[in-house]
Amino acid sequence: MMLPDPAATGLARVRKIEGAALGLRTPAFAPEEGAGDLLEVSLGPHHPSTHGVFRMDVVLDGERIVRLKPVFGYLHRNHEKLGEGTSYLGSMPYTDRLDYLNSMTNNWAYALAVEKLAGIPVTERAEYVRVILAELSRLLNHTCLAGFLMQDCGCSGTPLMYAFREREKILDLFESLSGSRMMCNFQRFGGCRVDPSAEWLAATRTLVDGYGAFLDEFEALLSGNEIVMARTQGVGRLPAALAVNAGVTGPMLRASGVGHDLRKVDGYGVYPRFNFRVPIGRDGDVYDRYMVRMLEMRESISILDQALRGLPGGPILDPKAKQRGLRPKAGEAYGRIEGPKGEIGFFLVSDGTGNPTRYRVRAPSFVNLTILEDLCLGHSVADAVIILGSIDIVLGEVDR
Amino acid sequence: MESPEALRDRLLARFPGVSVELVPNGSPSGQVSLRISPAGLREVARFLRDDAALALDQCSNVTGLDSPDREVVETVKESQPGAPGGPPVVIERKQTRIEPGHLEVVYHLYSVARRHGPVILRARTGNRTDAVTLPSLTPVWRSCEFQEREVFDLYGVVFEGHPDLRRILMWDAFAGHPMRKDYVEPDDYEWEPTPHGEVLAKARRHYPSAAAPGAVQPSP
Amino acid sequence: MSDAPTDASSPGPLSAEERDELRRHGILLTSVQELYNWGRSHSVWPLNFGLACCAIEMIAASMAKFDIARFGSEVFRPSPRQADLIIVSGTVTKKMAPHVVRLWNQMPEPKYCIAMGACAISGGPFKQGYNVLKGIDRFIPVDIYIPGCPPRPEALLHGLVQLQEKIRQQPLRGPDAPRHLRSDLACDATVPELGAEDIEPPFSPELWKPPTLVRPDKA
Amino acid sequence: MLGKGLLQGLAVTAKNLVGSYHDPARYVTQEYPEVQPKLPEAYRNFPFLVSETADDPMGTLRCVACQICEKECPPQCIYIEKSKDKKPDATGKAQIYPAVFAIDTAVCMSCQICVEVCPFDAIKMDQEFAIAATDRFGGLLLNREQLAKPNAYYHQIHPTEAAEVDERLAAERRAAEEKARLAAAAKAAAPKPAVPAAAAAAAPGAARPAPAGSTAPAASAPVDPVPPPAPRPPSP
Repeated sequence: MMLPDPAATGLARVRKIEGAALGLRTPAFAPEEGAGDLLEVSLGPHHPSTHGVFRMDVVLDGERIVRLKPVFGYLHRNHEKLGEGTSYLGSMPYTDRLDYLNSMTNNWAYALAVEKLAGIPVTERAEYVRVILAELSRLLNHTCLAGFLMQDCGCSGTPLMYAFREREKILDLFESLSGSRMMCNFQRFGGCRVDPSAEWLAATRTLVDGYGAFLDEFEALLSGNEIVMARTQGVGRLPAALAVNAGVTGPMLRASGVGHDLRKVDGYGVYPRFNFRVPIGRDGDVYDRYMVRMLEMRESISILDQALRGLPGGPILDPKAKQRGLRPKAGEAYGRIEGPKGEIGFFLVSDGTGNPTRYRVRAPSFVNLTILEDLCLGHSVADAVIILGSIDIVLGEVDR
Repeated sequence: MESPEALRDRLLARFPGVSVELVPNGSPSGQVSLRISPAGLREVARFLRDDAALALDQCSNVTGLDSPDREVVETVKESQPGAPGGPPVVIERKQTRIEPGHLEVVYHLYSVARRHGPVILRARTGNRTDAVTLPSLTPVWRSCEFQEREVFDLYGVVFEGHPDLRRILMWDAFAGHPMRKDYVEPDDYEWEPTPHGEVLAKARRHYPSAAAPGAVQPSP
Repeated sequence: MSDAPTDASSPGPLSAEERDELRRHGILLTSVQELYNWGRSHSVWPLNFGLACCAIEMIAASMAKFDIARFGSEVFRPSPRQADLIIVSGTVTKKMAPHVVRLWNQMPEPKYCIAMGACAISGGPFKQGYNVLKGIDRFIPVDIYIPGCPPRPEALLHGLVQLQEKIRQQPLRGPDAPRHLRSDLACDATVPELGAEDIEPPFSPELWKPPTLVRPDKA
Repeated sequence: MLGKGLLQGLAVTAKNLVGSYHDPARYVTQEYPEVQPKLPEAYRNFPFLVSETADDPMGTLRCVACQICEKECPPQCIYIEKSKDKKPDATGKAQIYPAVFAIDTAVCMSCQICVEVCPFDAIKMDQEFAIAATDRFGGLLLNREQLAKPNAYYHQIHPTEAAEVDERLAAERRAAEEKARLAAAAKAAAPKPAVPAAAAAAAPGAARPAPAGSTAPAASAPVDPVPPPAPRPPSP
């Protein structure tokens, strides 16, 4: 299989302290046939480490997993059916509730799809504001993910507590701009709903300037921690070829060494104007997935810095761009962006009326779960928990 | 990447027995798709994945579409013999015809290696009742596994060759296919304080008389 | 638990003002009921159970900024057997409903339920969906409803304070006594089954009556 | 060296532990019920109806029951019934008013679309969040008496936005008055009392013989005018 050359510009490998070099034993289980009696265990839908209402039907041989079937649908709240009965504008607040940690990027993906469908141009300032909010959202998501992943590893409390402390700072920014902490409903077709004020931009600048220091501290706590390394290195290896074939996207794919980032590949919005690197992993294990996200946050800080400096003036939303009563010509469009969890896309089919006839959400964490069984086979239940944690799922978009 | 027309011609030359049809798109997005006859879908898919120039190694999105039976009103002109010796009389007659519905599956293909896309494949079922089988593309792209299960669950398309075709979002005992346009929800209506639109129509069906028996007023 | 006066001749319970007056003079008065409820109300242990978006705000409420530990409720128990409170934080789908009810049945009395967010109260924005339960109160008796989509962590804390107040007001005897101290009330809820079209029954008949209301300010 | 990472991590936690005693950045707890949160001006929770005065909220609602918000509300949590009669609004002009206006806060998702689509600045977002109730319908279904809050309250919670709205409404009022004055002058000058069709279309509020000093909210045409909703069929 052909992959872009990692040495090509814009790719950064994760730096990795090998746990084995420090004398740590990394788990390397292999499935053995018929070693003992099989035990069937249902993990979830109420389980503290399934990140919501997710269920795994696991067949165990002793501690080893010999079969794992994910069971979905416990949060299937008919998002797509509702979207077919709602106007184009009315679906925007519903997209907030897909991946409820990252309403800003969901909004953007949906707005992008509608803009493609109806041919709506986006104002320059709005493109920059979208980048700023998407990167803030990425910081928020990856910080929380690191916290949750460590919770799954057994570092109970502390990393999550620090992660949520920083999350609150970003949420304060979202709230003072959009009016809501989590459900921002911020993007509009052709721009954004509110123009950020100078004070807001100054507050964002302060946060961005201070975030690197927080990451340093967070990494000092976790990245070199021997327990974390022993727990995560060599666990849940995902080969690059399988990752691509299984439609895995986002940090999951990049941790397997594939430098595929839609910000570079599609170059949507104004991302081609920014100078940033795409971190990739080497082994595709849980540690690499964690590390790729840490490095991505560093790149996000750099993008935020550039976007805040380059933010142009002008209108945030074209007043002629129609929001209410939008009736795109009959046709279809698939729009996708690089969300914090991977490729989030919306496939919209219009028949010329005010509601889409088909409103499909391509949810990254749903497709990323395809390889869950492959990653978990041969590992123990405790490893399955951190493998699931490293996939970074949000049930709101898995089940929709 | 080659144009959709060139790709269609190449596919037609390569797979003589397979019908490949270009589906236009009226939207400014210009995402034109290719409709493949179900029998050749998997061969075409495998070719698209393995072809060196295309290398469509990632199937990003799999979607179902439902087109229910439509009533089409057509005006038919018929010439009938008029009065003896005279010219034939042309009579216009309105004729309603039921256009049979179908289910359709849409695949969005991208190339990670070559960084291009999308190439959009479509395949139609024969109807919406008994001829709903399509070949599964899970053997070609693993990413189809859960998404095809979802299409099976919500639309009722049966994917032949799928390794594990079960319901995915609804529970196993569930009977209907809820994303179909003609799906009727279970009649679980109850009083809702802010009814309008469809909810109001449901309310009328349930409470035909204005004051339901035993109507009480909540304390404001 | 002989706190309530049994015959009419005995003096009634002291009013709050009288209590305060005595407290100012250094006299602390309490009753078994009061002490018992005071203790219970400050150690409401929630079930570590999140459903959807609201669960994130519930986690946020337990983190440093909002710090639910100040109310004695930071001990999120992973097992229902050790929990006093279920915070239904998010959309309850029909597929999930049997599990939620089963969790509720597994909790020991005295137990309480907070419906957090629009979805848990009424199905919220998703109420028209074919797989969404229109409110958890169809199967579980809800003590506090917290509207919002999602409610701020402060709103959750406000709801928790209201629940604590409710616990403090609970008499231990008489017709208003809580469920677990009465023999005439069932503690277990009906667990629905997943049927071919809908959950069966669609609501718990002994707990919930479908409203047949007219508009409040109409008619 | 094995153990270096652990020691580093312990140093971080120690720094945070000690820091929480003197560094406000590391001690972030807000003592909620005692200390109320500082809500940003943009914060939104549930909608409320703006009335001009606090003394007579029902008589001075800005809402004219046009039902656009009811139609656009994504979760359909608004219910409006138009009045059969007209009542003078704050400026004395006869207007249809909402005989029933209810919002089910148990369904509302705080998306603010009702505010965006309202052409009359009649519905705005409230910031009250401590509204937990023990009764589903009694506590969470709000009728128009509970929803009405005076303009002064709006100024209090969203000062910048409210000032802009007031300014815009005043400007529209002035423009409408000007148009009415011109129309009246043209009418007086013309021999036949015929209102030009163009003027009538441009200022429907002014085209009607309105009393002096009347506002014409109908003249504040929305950016995207929609046909008025069809008369509502009798509800069950």
